[in-house]
Amino acid sequence: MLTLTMSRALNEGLRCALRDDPRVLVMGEDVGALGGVFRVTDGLLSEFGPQRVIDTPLGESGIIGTAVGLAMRGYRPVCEIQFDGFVFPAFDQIVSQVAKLRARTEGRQPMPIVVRIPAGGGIGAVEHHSESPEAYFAHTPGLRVVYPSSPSDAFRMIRQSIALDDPVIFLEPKRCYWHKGEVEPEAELADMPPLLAAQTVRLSPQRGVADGPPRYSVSIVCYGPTVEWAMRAAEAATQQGVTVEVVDLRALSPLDLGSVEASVQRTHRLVVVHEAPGRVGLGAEIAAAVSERCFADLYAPVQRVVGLDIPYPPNRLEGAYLPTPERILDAVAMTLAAA
Amino acid sequence: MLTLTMSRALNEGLRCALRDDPRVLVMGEDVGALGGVFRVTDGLLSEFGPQRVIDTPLGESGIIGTAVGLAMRGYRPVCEIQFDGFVFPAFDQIVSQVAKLRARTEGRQPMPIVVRIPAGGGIGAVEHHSESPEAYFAHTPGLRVVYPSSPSDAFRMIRQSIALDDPVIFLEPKRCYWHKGEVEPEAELADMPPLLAAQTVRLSPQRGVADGPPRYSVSIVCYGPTVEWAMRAAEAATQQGVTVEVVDLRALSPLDLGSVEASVQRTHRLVVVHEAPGRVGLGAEIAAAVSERCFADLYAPVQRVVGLDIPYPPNRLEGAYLPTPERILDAVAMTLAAA
Amino acid sequence: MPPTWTGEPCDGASGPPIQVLDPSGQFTADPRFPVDLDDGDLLGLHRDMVLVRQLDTTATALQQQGELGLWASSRGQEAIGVGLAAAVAPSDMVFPSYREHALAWCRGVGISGILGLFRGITNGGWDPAAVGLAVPSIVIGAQVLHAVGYAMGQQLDGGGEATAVVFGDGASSQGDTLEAMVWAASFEAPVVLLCINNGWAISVPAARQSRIPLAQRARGFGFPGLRVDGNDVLAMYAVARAALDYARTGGPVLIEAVTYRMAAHTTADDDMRYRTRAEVDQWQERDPISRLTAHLVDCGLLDDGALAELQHESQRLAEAVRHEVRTMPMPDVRTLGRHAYASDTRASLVPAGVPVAPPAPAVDSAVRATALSAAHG
Amino acid sequence: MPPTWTGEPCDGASGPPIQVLDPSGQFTADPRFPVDLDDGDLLGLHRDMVLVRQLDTTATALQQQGELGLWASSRGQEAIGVGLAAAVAPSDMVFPSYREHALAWCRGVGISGILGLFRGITNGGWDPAAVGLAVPSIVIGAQVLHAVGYAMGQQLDGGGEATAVVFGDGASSQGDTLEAMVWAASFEAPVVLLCINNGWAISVPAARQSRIPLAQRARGFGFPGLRVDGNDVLAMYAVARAALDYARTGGPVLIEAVTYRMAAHTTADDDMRYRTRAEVDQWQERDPISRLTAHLVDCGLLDDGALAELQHESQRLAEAVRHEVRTMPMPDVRTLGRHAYASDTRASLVPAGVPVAPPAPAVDSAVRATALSAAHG
Ligand SMILES: Cc1ncc(C[n+]2csc(CCOP(=O)(O)OP(=O)(O)O)c2C)c(N)n1
Ligand SMILES: Cc1ncc(C[n+]2csc(CCOP(=O)(O)OP(=O)(O)O)c2C)c(N)n1
Ligand SMILES: [Mg+2]
Ligand SMILES: [Mg+2]
Repeated sequence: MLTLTMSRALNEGLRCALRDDPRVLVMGEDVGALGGVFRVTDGLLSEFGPQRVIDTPLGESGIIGTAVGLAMRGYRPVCEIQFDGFVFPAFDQIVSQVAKLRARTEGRQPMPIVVRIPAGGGIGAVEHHSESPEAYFAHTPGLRVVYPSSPSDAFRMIRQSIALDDPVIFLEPKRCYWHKGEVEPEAELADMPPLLAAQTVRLSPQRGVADGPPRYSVSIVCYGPTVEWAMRAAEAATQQGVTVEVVDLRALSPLDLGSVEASVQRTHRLVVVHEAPGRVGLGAEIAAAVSERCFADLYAPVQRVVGLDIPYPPNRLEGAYLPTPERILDAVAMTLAAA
Repeated sequence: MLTLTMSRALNEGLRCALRDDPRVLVMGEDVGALGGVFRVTDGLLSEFGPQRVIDTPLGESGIIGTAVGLAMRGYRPVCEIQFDGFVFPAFDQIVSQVAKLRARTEGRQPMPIVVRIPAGGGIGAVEHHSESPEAYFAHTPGLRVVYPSSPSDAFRMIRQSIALDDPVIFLEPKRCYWHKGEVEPEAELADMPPLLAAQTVRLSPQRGVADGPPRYSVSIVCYGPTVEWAMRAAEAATQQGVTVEVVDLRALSPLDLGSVEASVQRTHRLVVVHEAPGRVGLGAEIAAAVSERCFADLYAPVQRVVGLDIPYPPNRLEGAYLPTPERILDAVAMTLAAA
Repeated sequence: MPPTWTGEPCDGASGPPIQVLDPSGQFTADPRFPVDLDDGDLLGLHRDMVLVRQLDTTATALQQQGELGLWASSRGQEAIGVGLAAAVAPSDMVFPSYREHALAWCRGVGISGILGLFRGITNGGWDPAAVGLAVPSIVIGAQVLHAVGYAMGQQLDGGGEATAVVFGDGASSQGDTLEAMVWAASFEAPVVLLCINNGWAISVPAARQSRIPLAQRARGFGFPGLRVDGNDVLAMYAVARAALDYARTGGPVLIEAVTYRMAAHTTADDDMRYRTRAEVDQWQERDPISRLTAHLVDCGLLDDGALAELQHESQRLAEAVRHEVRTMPMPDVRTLGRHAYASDTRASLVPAGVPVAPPAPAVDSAVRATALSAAHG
Repeated sequence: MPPTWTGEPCDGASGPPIQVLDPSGQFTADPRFPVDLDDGDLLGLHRDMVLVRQLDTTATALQQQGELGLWASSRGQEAIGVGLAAAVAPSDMVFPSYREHALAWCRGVGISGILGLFRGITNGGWDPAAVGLAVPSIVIGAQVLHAVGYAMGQQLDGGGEATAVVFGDGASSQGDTLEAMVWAASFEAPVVLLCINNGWAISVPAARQSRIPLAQRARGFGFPGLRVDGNDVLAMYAVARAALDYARTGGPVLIEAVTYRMAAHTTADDDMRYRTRAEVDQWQERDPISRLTAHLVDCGLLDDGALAELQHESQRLAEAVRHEVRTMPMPDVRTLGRHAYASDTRASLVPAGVPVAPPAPAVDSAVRATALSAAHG
């Protein structure tokens, strides 16, 4: 067990992958000598050389498009997109090529490409550096989308994603890069929990504070950077006698709806949280699916605590845009007040 | 009143716009001498000349990116993307520039750009010619997304979209291009119904067949190419004594949720239909919003009849992929059977 | 054999496109681009062009009969694919465009591979690795980046192999094609970028994409460009061969093959809306097949008997094409959901118990839908 | 005055970049690129460079004090923006990159316009039409297409005006930049494409983007390229002026301005991870300001008194910058939802009764959120 930051955990995960499989490549803008703007690829160039860790010209379509060709040649490229807002020049290659090539060739052509994207807001950045583009990818069949929230998940999930023969959009919660957590660097791929499985944490009120579903319980579904905030809101809620189950989705597409359903069947109330604009976002999918599958179980309408339906604002206003713990708590209160 | 095909109605709409406002331009691949692959721009080159109707080089980012500059210069470009699957090379310009420039400049820089996209499947086309990309755009704040379903709406909505100072993603249901309908070519912009307003049509069973909400009524929300199929399913349902309200959304973003709510409050059941993959699609948004706002009114879970969560299949299988009238009817039956 | 052409551009800045056979079939050797083919090879090129033309004619007719949903004719452009295919090594990789049926034919893809896409039963009818030919990309320009990436992989694997990629004059404007040139130059990728300038991108003339010969585009990226007569199969072969040999160690080469799209863009197009019959007719005189026929007859390699035999073979092919198209199996609706994702084989990352949303419901709904159609339809 | 430069490329294929002042301040006229400036103009260029340098230094310090979230320094590159700004006509349009503070300064944007973005209170601090300068695009390459479109509009409006657009060596690889070259050539748009080659795209050396001088990229698209010493403000002015005059009727021109990014990429970057202090120091000797200072002192246009006065003005600017930054108003959270869409003024397409989703809830939630923060936070 090591205590590592998330950035460092990802770095270790990439190092393991490069070491274990000579077909793994790391490529992108500034991934070499600089080690990436978040240092996730730090030291990899000097350890594995410029044939394995490739500083590319500046062009995201070029990065993903050449990765497709490299994958056809049998390589397993791990591409870095420098910031969330810069994945869009590569959108065509991702949705029309990466996502479709397996289906197009009737399963003959695997596409083992990982697209790493530091994502999300809350770091006081300039425009295009705080986007949450997950819904675009989750809406695209053929892609897997994952979003770890902790160093241990980050280490495990990057390794699993690289090992997978499917393309994976690997979102990294950039404001959590320097969060620390325990990582098991010796873990074997085969022993890891499923990439797809969500994680449910149940927080019950302290002794002396009433704890009793169904009257005072709620599920909060979240992922990536909002998990921390959901936990904070959950802890505050338990102070007031509410039992909260926090479901960290981890995988956004395909989605582990089973865990969400199971939780809602226990709590009967659901709050969904993400930073991306709400309209046609992941929260819509989860609310729709849960409202369908748990129709009779729900005591209150599913609440969405999400980014506003406006372009990401200048950073001095991002606190008003983002689903803060306060807004989550507010939504918890609304589900409890309903019906 | 003229009876026109949808292609021709759009053509007339563009002609009016070019005639009425010298700042309106039509640009795209093959919009000139060819008149567009669907003939929507037929005759415009010879009538307005190559300065107003511009055949561009082959590159979608170039089309939209130069349109942005033209809009900054005070022009009102109407861009044609040849087919749905070819909008993705322009995705960056659309989501990071077109959608954001007004907000970026705090309202100073209007972006009166219309992006016309023939969309949807069911015409037996090759890959990338049958996509339904509306969810990507509806998830993007700053864009308006509209999708007419009839020649009269097409004529009206293209004129309104061009007149608007906001960017509009204007989807055209390509398999309905040759459908005929009545169009009022002399209509004044000021007299037209709101661009945003959905249209609700109520179909009741024939005399002699029982008609009685709430037991046998349902709303079907649909748009663009699926409206025809929803109407067909609705007619079949009325034969069996079911009252159906078909809500043609017309505008997908912003969305006229008021009309949907009002209908669901009357019928208590909802089926949402679209061709795009279901996961994180428009159907998810509508199901989520209605499940939230009409929580107590709903007698059954919202059903989604949508495209499958796989890449669009080879066309001989598209009948199994698409939300056919049969699948819609099936979903109507399910909502009636529920609870 | 050491490379004979050492990289000096020949990109149309001065002089006409590189030619070995003039339109009347007259032979003129260019020492930089030797035609190192024996008589059998020459007859092979001729035969391939004739058969691909026949395939094209038959497919066009089948489309008119409703057996194919669409057909993109390569009529008049056969020399390019046939010449390139003869120049690439079996272990080289080729990335085609949707129009290069000649390439697919020569790489051994077979009739149903070529026509399945146009019949609507597949979106890509073969295994790229097995035939050394990618499935065509319909999104213009996308494949040029794939090819450069593949070539980068060849280089990482130790070199010696090369990649060729085909795209059109229209495609030359697409960002992906241009980024591919940046990448190819930056990594000195062993790739030949073959731009087929057939005069038109649907209705848009090539002059809208570039005011100078497209081969000169390479100059801006620092690698050589070659401009070749695309209706001269021997020049195509010789230039492609020299370019591939150069690319194996010297990095990218751009070839512009000058030709003409004799048919409409596809069977869905009406080319008389934007060009004249006279323009089309003019190019008839530069037909790549009659040019080689004339040469081979001149040399005594082809006589009336051989031509008649070829005619018969061609008819048999037409028959085979008609038969194969009509008897192509409908794809199984139950496979619909199967190919969106890999079932994970490397480690059981997705346990059986977890509901993996897409594949399962996909199949189910599809089957349900067909069942429904059968019941209601 | 008729254009003096008539379009022959001068793109680094032979000879060094175009220069008027050598690093020691020595003047050599190039008849194709005359410096038609009077003494006052020269002093103005000098003053602008000094003030922009001061603004840059002050902003860097303010970032270190936490008053700005980030700063992208233009240190060492001042000659480019100042030279270009002097060359464009007031009615011309300019599209900057995020680093061209000199351009913004010279176009009259003002301190808070320039610094508001870096303080996080705006994503674009001015009205493009009012100042003849677009707000910078942070997405690399996007603005090059905008500029070409704008230039197409100038052309449609009857001609005479021109557009200039600035982008980096890194940006030269981006598909949008390259498509912009296709469009510019195809429409003969009156646009000057100014590529600032400062040696680096963050940590990636310019050689990764192109193995040949970037000015030569224009050759592939059929328009002229010019390579100029970007640390020589007189050369920058003269070349930009000639290029703009040419562009007004002759179509696009590419200029590569050769310079060096003296600071790290931004205040968030650590440039010693990928380059050496020695390399940076070497460029110190080519500083654009000391070069012009030397020349003006030589000519007797500047003396110690004038320099001291400029020094004072510079200090007053620093003071003003510090003050303006610290007193910039926080944006009003209630305006959050207001600018996503136009309220429709041309016709009442959206009636009051219809719930227009985005603006309204946006404002509400925002206000609610701030209220919540106040209550709970
Ligand atoms: C990205 C994209 N945009 C538009 C299209 C529609 N389209 C198909 S072929 C074509 C013209 C291609 O011209 P060219 O590259 O010269 O190839 P040719 O058809 O002449 O072989 C167009 C515009 C497409 N397939 N992909
Ligand atoms: C599309 C896109 N990709 C990546 C980035 C991140 N990024 C910001 S600046 C930069 C380097 C730009 O280099 P260059 O064009 O040479 O300009 P310079 O910074 O040297 O002025 C990168 C990669 C971006 N802003 N946009
Ligand atoms: Mg062509
Ligand atoms: Mg640079």
